[in-house]
Amino acid sequence: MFEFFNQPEIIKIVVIIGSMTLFFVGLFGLLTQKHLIKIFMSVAIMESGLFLLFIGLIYKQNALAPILTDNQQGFINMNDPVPQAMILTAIVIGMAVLALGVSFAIEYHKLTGKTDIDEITSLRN
Amino acid sequence: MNLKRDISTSTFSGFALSASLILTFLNVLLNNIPTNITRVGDQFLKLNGSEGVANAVTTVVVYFRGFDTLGEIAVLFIASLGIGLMLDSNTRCNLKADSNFMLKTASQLLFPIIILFGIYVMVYGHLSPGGGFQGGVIIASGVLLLLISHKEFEVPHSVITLLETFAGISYVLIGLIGLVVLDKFLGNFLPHNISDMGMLLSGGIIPIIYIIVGIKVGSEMSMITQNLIKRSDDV
Amino acid sequence: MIGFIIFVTFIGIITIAFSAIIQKKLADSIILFMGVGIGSVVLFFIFKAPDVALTEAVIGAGISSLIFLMALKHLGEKK
Amino acid sequence: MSSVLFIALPLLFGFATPILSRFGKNGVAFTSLAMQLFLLFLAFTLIGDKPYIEIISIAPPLGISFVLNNISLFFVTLFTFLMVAFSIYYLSYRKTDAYKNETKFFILLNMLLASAIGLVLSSDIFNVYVFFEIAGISAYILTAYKKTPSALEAGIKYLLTGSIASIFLVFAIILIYLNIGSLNLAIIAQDFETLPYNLKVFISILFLIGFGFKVEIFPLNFWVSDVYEGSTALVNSLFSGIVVKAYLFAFFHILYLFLPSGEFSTFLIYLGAISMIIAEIVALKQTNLKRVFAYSSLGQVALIFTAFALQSIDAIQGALFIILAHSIAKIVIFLALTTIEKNYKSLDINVLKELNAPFLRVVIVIAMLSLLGIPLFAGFIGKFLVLKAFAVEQIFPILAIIIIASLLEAVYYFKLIGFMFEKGDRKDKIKVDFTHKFIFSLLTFLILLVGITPFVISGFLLDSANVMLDSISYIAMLVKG
Repeated sequence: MFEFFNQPEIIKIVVIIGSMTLFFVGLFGLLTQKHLIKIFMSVAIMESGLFLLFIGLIYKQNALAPILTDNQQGFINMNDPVPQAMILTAIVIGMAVLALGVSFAIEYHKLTGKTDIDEITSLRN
Repeated sequence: MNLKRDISTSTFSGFALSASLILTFLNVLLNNIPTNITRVGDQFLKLNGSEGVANAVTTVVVYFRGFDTLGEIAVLFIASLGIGLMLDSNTRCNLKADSNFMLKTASQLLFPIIILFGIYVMVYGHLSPGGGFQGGVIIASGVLLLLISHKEFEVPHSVITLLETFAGISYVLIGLIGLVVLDKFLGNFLPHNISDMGMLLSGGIIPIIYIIVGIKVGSEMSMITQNLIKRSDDV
Repeated sequence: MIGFIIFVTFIGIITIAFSAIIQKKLADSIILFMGVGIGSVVLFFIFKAPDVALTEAVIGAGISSLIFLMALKHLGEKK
Repeated sequence: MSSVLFIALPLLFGFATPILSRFGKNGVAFTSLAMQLFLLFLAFTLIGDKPYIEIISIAPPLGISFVLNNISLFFVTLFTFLMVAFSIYYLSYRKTDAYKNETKFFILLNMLLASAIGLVLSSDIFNVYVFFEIAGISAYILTAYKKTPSALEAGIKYLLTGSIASIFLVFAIILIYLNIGSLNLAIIAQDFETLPYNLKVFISILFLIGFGFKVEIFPLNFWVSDVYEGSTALVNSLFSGIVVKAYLFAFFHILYLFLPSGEFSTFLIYLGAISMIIAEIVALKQTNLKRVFAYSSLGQVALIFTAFALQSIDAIQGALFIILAHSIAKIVIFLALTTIEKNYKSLDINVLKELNAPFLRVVIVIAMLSLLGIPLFAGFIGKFLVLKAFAVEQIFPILAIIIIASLLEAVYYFKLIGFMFEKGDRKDKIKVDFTHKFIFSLLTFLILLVGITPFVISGFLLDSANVMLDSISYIAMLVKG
């Protein structure tokens, strides 16, 4: 049974279905939840689903982490470093936007006492 | 509790909408599982040796895709500025409960260790996993520990401003020096021999830039945590 | 073996994420969200991406949860 | 050298501002203006007779490149000019009611400038995403800057839609990298044709959703009017003049490279036409001036979108004319609204009935006539060229929609003009100070200049349109490095 999961294709399918389900969980939260914290949390979960998809599909089972250690001869047989660099950037940017959004929400709550996304409608006419 | 209201139509329609979207996504993705094509990353790995940096991710982050990192720092800078603007108030008030003696002593003991670890992660970013972002955030978490345990503690604002300004300016200036010397922005104008690979002093400007990034990230994150924790109208 | 670990971790993350979303109490939901971050760290580590794993550990599981906790402190449980 | 300077200098200035502010508040304001003037000067020196091409790259062809050619030079000059005009206006505005924490305001302005220029210059898809985020974050904070409940509400809405947009954009980028293996626009453009059909459609739709929020296209533009109403009129001038235009250019620049033309562009043409007509219809019943001009902005942006989607030289040249005219007219209108709001404390539509400022009235009327596309004003030539292009391509439904939308636009503009010249009680006279008069006169002069003598710039715009449509030489140039 363990061998079945070790096949590269199966790993890829597991990664695709798993990360897309995580994305779906975030999307579901975004569509149904009302509290601002939950909304931001859903966005964060969607993002992490995407990151897992990317890193998981780049993963080669018998390749190494892209860092040269003492008993290696050169940069051969390694995982692709570019997605890792991109995801590193994307994680930091996502966190910055999240923190900014939370600070908006805190200030808005202080002024009006509302935290429900359905109540934030004073501008609509 | 009204079950009928809780599982409302909006929940159901949200579920149906996202499920159908995901089925489409899965359909497309599972039918087109990317095969092993040669990617830019493999070419980068070949080039990587010439910069003399053991951690290939660091080379990509700092050197090949250096403009992304500059942009990322700008994002953090603006976000920290915005959070400071939103949560700023002249009369800062502190957490209500005073922490006990044990917590205070323990955090005083731990704080230097965390800072040291952060600096280690930052300085060895070109040799081992880690680097400026991670080290900077670890330092900020040390500051967070002090902020929680010592209610009178406050991040020295002027020092932080000085640090982040210094880091930001020197990042752009190093890039411009590279432009002047080597005719490419963020060009590696310091000596970077392949034989030095694995040493602390290797890789030319790459570790220096990562340390600068670390200083910048550390100071921004410290300000963000302080602004989030200390507010005038604390509940 | 490694494939099975990936499979199980994915199932764990999805379960935790879903319960974080539908949880009524916000504090519980934030703690569960931290679990999503930790699960992602494990997966990133398995996928041979130690840099991303370290970043996710300090940011995804660490600072993000702190931000949510602070938001909870200011916004409060009840809407 | 210079194309990096356009991004590096505003960034450097933004990073250095906390130190500069130690030398007094005026110091930051004036150095910021001086820096922008220097950039404008630099841009003008590059506009010459022969096409200008410059590439700056790190480790070509793998790393990030910036391409400064005719079309990006046009946008860089436009953005820098608008920012200079804004800064001059603000320099006088701040004497009486400056924004709180002014240094932060200047940092945001310069970051916005840098990111808009970056979106235009960058030729790497992930780098485009990074600038997309910088522009977004600066815009969110500028929206919520005043910290009033409505400003914060607008900020929250903007931030949420923006982060959803960026998720879809990241998804598209991830799929592109997984299947093509590069982030360089040229290499992606070469290989994009070879992808399986459904994957191509999927990526295009993800991409359209990601950028669709930002270019304010129909199903995804529900947030725009709220954001315009919540933020101040001063900041709206930047949103309408700079931010949308940068996103529009980045979107179509990438689209031209990936999908030269075909059914997707037909779909985009109709999408643009639908959003144009809806925006103009909704604008008719608005009662807040900021909302009226938000919807008018949506209509104009949709017109530009439709014209760009046609992918013909005439349409692109027309779209560039409309971009020029619309940016200048909108910055005039929103700055004038700022002056009105400062004096009368209201921006209800009825405030125009009591407006007592002959100079401002003339300026607003000229800007509105230009937006409408009346001959002898800057908007005319653009609309004419776009209509001509659609007539040549024989897509008559779109032709009809554009004309109907213009008529609807005329209805509410003439309603506003009627309000302005109605006889009745007038409030106190607004005193427009010299700097504001200067900047308004300069901008309206430009509108008239472009309107009466379009040939001073049409050659340059035609070259730009050619460069923008010619994806083959762009790809060749980038691959060569």
